[in-house]
Amino acid sequence: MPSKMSNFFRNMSWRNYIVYIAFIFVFIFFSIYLSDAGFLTAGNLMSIARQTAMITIMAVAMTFVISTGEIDLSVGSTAALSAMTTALTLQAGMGIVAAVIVGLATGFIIGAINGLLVSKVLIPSFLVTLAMMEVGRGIAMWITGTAPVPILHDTYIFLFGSGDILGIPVLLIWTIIIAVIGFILLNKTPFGRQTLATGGNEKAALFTGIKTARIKLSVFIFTGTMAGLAGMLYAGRLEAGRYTFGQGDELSVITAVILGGTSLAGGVGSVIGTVIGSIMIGTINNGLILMGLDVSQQMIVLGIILILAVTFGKKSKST
Amino acid sequence: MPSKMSNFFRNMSWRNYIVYIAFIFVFIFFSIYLSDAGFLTAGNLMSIARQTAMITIMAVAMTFVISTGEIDLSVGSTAALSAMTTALTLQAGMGIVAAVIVGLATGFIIGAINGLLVSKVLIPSFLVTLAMMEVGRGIAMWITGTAPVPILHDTYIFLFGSGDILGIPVLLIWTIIIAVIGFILLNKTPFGRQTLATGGNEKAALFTGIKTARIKLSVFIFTGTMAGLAGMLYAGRLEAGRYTFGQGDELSVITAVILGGTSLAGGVGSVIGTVIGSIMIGTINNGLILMGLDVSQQMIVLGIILILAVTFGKKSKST
Amino acid sequence: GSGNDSTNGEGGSESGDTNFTGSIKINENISEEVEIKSEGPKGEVATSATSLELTEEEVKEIQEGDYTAAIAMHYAGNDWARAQIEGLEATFEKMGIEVLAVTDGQFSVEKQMADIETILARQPDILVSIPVDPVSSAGAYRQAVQEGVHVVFMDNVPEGFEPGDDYVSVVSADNYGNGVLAAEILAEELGEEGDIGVIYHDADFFVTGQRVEAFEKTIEENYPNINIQARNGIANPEDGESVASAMLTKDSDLDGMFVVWDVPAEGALAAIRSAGQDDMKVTTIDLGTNVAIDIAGEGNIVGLGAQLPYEQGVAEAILAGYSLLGKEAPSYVAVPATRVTRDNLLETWELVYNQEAPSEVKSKME
Amino acid sequence: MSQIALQMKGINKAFSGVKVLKKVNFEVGKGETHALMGGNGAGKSTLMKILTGVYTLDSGEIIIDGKSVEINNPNDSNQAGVAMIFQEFSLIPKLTVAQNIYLNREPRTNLGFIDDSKMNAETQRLLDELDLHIKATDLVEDISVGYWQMTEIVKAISNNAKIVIMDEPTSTLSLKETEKLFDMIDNLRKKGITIIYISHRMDEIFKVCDRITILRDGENVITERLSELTMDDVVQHIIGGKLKRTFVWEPREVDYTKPPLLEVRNLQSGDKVKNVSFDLYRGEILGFAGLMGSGRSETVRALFGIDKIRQGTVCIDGKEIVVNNPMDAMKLGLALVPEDRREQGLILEHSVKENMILPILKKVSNKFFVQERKVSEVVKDYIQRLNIKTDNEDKIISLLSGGNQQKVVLSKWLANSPDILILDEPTSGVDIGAKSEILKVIRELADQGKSVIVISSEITELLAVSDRLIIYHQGTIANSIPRENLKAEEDVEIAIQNV
Ligand SMILES: Nc1ncnc2c1ncn2[C@@H]1O[C@H](COP(=O)(O)OP(=O)(O)OP(=O)(O)O)[C@@H](O)[C@H]1O
Ligand SMILES: Nc1ncnc2c1ncn2[C@@H]1O[C@H](COP(=O)(O)OP(=O)(O)OP(=O)(O)O)[C@@H](O)[C@H]1O
Ligand SMILES: [Mg+2]
Ligand SMILES: [Mg+2]
Repeated sequence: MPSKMSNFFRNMSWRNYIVYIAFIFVFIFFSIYLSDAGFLTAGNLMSIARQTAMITIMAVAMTFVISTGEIDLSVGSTAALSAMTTALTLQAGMGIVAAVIVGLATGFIIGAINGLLVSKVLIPSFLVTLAMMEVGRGIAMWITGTAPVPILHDTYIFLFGSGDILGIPVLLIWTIIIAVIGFILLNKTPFGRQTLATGGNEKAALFTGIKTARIKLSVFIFTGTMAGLAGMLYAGRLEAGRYTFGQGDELSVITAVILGGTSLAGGVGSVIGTVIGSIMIGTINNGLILMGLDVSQQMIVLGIILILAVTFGKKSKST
Repeated sequence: MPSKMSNFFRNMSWRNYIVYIAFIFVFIFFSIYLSDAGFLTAGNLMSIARQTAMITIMAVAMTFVISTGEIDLSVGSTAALSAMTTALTLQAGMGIVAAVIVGLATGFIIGAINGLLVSKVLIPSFLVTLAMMEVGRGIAMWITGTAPVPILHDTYIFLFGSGDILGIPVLLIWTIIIAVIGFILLNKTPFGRQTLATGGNEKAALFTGIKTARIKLSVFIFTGTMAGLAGMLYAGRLEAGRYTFGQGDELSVITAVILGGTSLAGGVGSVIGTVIGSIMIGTINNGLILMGLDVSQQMIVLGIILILAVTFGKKSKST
Repeated sequence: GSGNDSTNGEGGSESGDTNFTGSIKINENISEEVEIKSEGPKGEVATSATSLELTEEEVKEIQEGDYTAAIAMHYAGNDWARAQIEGLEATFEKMGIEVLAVTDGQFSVEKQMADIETILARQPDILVSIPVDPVSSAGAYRQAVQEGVHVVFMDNVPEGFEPGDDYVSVVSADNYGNGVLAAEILAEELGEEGDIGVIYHDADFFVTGQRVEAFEKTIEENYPNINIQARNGIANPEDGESVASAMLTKDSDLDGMFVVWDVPAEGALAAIRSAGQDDMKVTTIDLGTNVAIDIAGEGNIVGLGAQLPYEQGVAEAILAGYSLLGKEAPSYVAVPATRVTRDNLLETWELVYNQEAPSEVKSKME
Repeated sequence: MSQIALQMKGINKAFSGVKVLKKVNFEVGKGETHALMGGNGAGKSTLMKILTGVYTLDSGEIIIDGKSVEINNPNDSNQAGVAMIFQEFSLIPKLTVAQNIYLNREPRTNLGFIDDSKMNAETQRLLDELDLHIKATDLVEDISVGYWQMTEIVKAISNNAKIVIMDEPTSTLSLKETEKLFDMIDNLRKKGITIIYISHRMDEIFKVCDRITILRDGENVITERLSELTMDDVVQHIIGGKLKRTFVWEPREVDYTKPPLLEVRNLQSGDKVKNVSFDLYRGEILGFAGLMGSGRSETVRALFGIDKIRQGTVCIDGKEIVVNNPMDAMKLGLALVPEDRREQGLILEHSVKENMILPILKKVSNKFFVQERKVSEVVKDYIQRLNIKTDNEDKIISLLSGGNQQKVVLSKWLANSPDILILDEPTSGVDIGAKSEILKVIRELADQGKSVIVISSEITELLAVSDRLIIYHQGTIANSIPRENLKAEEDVEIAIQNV
């Protein structure tokens, strides 16, 4: 019993490290086991980085939402819609600047609607963002009647998709930029502090003069906008807007955040943990494909690794 | 601000009624608007009942999990796996009793594993059940290499799928049985009280002699078993086991529960609310298809109705 | 779709009551000679869709019936489905048949079953549908049959269903033939030798299964110097990129690749670009906009086997008309597979979609 | 009194139709320490929540420094220089002490980022200045509850509050910490800070306050200089009736010749309980006295199966028992009223009824179902017996006043009619009238042959009920003193301090 009580608090500490340990473990395992299959090649590592970029970017922002004790299920749909609006803007020949503005604005607006409904109308965020998940993807399907919108704009494709700068994929650069911004925002600014306070004890935060409603609105807008960016990156990478982009991403994103040590109950958040969590899942997926497993086997093994990673981290802590 | 504080508590009350008001509203609207399209025919109402049966059954059980402050994302996969094991048992000619036992046991075991990992190993339920969602579906794919398993057992199909007893679909009968059991369990038994207490304040519950770990284990087992039953009903209705059954059901199930007034934070739960929530979503889906809307339009309208339903309920309350 | 409908008559396509007069056939530009390689669900030989026709009188008779139809797709979110629905809707309109609803099963058997049950409340005369799974969706279709609905299938038939008794006919896109075409094009481009990878659909799904089977069989039997070195499965179309890039990591010396349909092929293209494998040759099936742009721009995709979904839709509508008239319908009709390479891209686009290629494709051709 | 710092005039407040404050007037002078007293549910906290913007008033006026102010939210109140040390705390557990103290006004670097090092250094300086032995970088959830209080006070003064409200600040403090708090109050007073001090403890009020305002049932009773009043006057005004002679000890018969009911030998648990042995006899009320952290709570937690017993034996009726969890303990006839009612005692979002019946679910159920009729009977009975102030039995418990919440926790366990009742700070936050009722209930139980252990930091109270006192010192038992050997509080204090 006492161990139960104290575990409750100790959770915090294991959560802070487990994902790093698990990641290193997974990485070393694949490096050895798949040494012949090219796991450790620069090319493969870059492709892991590219494939996880969108999830990581959305997850960094989601860390804020979850830190306030809320949730956002609409990120995948927002990404899809933003990919569509960006692609349509480019198709209309309005240029890259307009396209970027439109793409980000799409995310911003969805985030703002989510945020207002959660913080002002006080509807549970699960319901709000689930509804928005439907509406967003519905609109993304509907604007072109499910047709994909090709992107032929080379600069756009370079900057938001397949470009390399000094050998580093632009997608990785975007990931790093957002991760750094997220880290600083959460750990070094009053806004981050207020976010954690809002999630830690909303009443107390309110009483300390923190406008918790505004904080919640802001984190939803941030997440919406980052989902918009992720959508633009999907569009750049696949050279098209398509309404199916990002389907199911909400679960991957939330998993990355939780794996990274952020608590669904709010009040605790780790951007670095989130980034590692996201990359770890990407690495496992990559490794399992390289091992030549079936989809079914991949699913089974991924699930087991997730559980083991967390369990193992716990055990090593309580000794 | 003061209204914010008190809204926090008032949430409890609007949540208790909003779903009923919204449901009545939706129902009346479709009855009038779709009077020519056969919405109100007995056949159509029975189809709604049949189509929502599995979600409702899983949602009733999920109400318990969410009431303890946990979550179960693995229900859809559990249903798929249980449909497979049931179908395989029937295919092997082992008879309906064996099939039922195997199907329920499949759910029971998955629920027990979830429950143990959450309550004993103390891993966050979101991660545990997300991992189980992968593993469960992975196994369901893997046992037959994605091939569906046809069911030719007429009695089974009658009892768990397409049968009618005195003009009432068996699926509706199953739904009613489980809803009644769930209602009594949550509201009339010590177990239900202990479930709500565990979700309301785990420490206080523990101090009151409630074995919260055992309660959590029990609710996961209950949910797993009910997901098993839902899988058996899928199998009966579709006359086969197939690994894709129940994909995405976790979100529908959780939505029904939350719409019904159960709080994700735990401590509050309403089985009747859940049932109405589930039927309401089923009714909306049905009505929108009858209206001849595209999937994209259906998604948009469903999302908007969800938000309106909740907002409208709130407004009517605060006047 | 309107443009160059291959109908022998004149008429507007305003909504409401049709005033179309004339006979209805599928596009005459489709060669009648192409061999149909897929076999019917009962092993029957295919009847070519080119032989179907509703005469002017027959059309008129149908128009007077004020019939209604419902379309239950397995999935409605790609170019193929859209073209198929357009073909159906346009043809039904000519026949004066109102389409009550188009549903999207989103690859879920239970959703599709619910969809069908629901639209039966509107008592349509005709149901055109592609089952998500032939094994587990029989129940809903059986209910439709019992209610006297004329059922026409696309591509696949629920288990235990008998043509004539239970359903009118099934119109197939000759997926097998498309798999063969994809193999042949890839083999030609590789000079009949080299190592290739196959990205298949890791699911029990009739249509995609046939394609891969045809592709692999063709390569193995006809091109002994081509070696299928890597095989990886995808569960969802979004997996194209991650699977392809892992494949390229492991076997960096692949010369060619076959991807089971166009959407994952787009992801594979992204992976190939990142890996810098500019001379990789890829074939796939289905002429989506983005793969068409890649073909036009002389990218990695060297060609593909295309279905003719619009015409398939037309054929299905015609067969529904047969059934309404009590006219004997062939039990298995196939719309031939079409070989698409850069040379015939613009022409086949029109054949596939019944409209001109979009400007993006055309501009890349120049 | 030279200047008026705060005036609240004709304040009315009702919650869903129930009037809680009726035309209350409240006036505090600058630099004075003003006591606000009244029974549980009299409306003290509500009045202060209006001042701090948690609730808005229905009608009335607030004047601060001669200016009429409108307070609609906590920010308005902060702006006006008011800070409240809450009865329920307003700290963020997962942030550090420094982060809490500087929340929403963090020092910035030139780049606009939070200057953590400056913030930590500044906080540490404040803490050291006040002789508080905690680190600025400790997480609040890791420090003892007593220090939460201190952190709140530091937060208030570092925010330059002119009026500091303390709502039952000592209810979670040890003697030593209480002393420290009084020093702090002295300090504040010297700085000209006005303090509004809410408490149920008479001695404290007379020790630190200049004037007093007493409320009863939401109405003004009296505002007066404390020097003009005796303790009996105050009590009388609070309970509004004749003074019951409450805290007077009456010798009781305990048969010490019979074997003890509970025998604890060489108990070790956690790092606080090092070696504890004692006996508890049938019908005996045993008081636990000691400093905070001396291991009293930990001892009873171990006995109740919450913490693991590392070593030692526990016997009931001479039979050794094994207790692995509270359920086991309950089966053996034990009950524990925990020290922290909000964390350990109550499910705040649940109703009075639901909270009360949790331990007795079995008793109010037949084989399968909870019997609502029985539930209602029990609940009504206890609401009456302990005089719990609630609109009805379905009221959400967090809406009850603090003292009434405590009464619910108590009745929850009384209802289980245990053989051995353990009470850890049972009267924390309970008003003077109810305190005597609770003490009476304890005596009645003992008279029925039940055994009771009482842990309390109020020595007056311990002396009033105990048949025997055990003095704790650093996880061991230093002494066991029969009540009749103790004459005055000082005797106990000496026993606690000088072991
Ligand atoms: N938000 C609320 N809703 C309904 N009733 C409330 C609310 N807040 C307080 N009350 C009621 O108002 C009355 C006064 O409560 P208050 O907390 O002010 O008492 P108090 O004087 O502080 O008592 P205590 O000494 O026990 O803390 C109580 O009966 C309480 O139940
Ligand atoms: N140094 C500390 N760090 C963390 N928590 C502490 C510390 N000291 C005390 N506490 C906590 O403060 C509370 C009261 O202290 P504790 O129970 O140890 O004292 P006690 O011997 O029971 O004395 P009392 O009951 O008179 O306060 C307990 O919940 C305990 O866990
Ligand atoms: Mg109070
Ligand atoms: Mg204590």
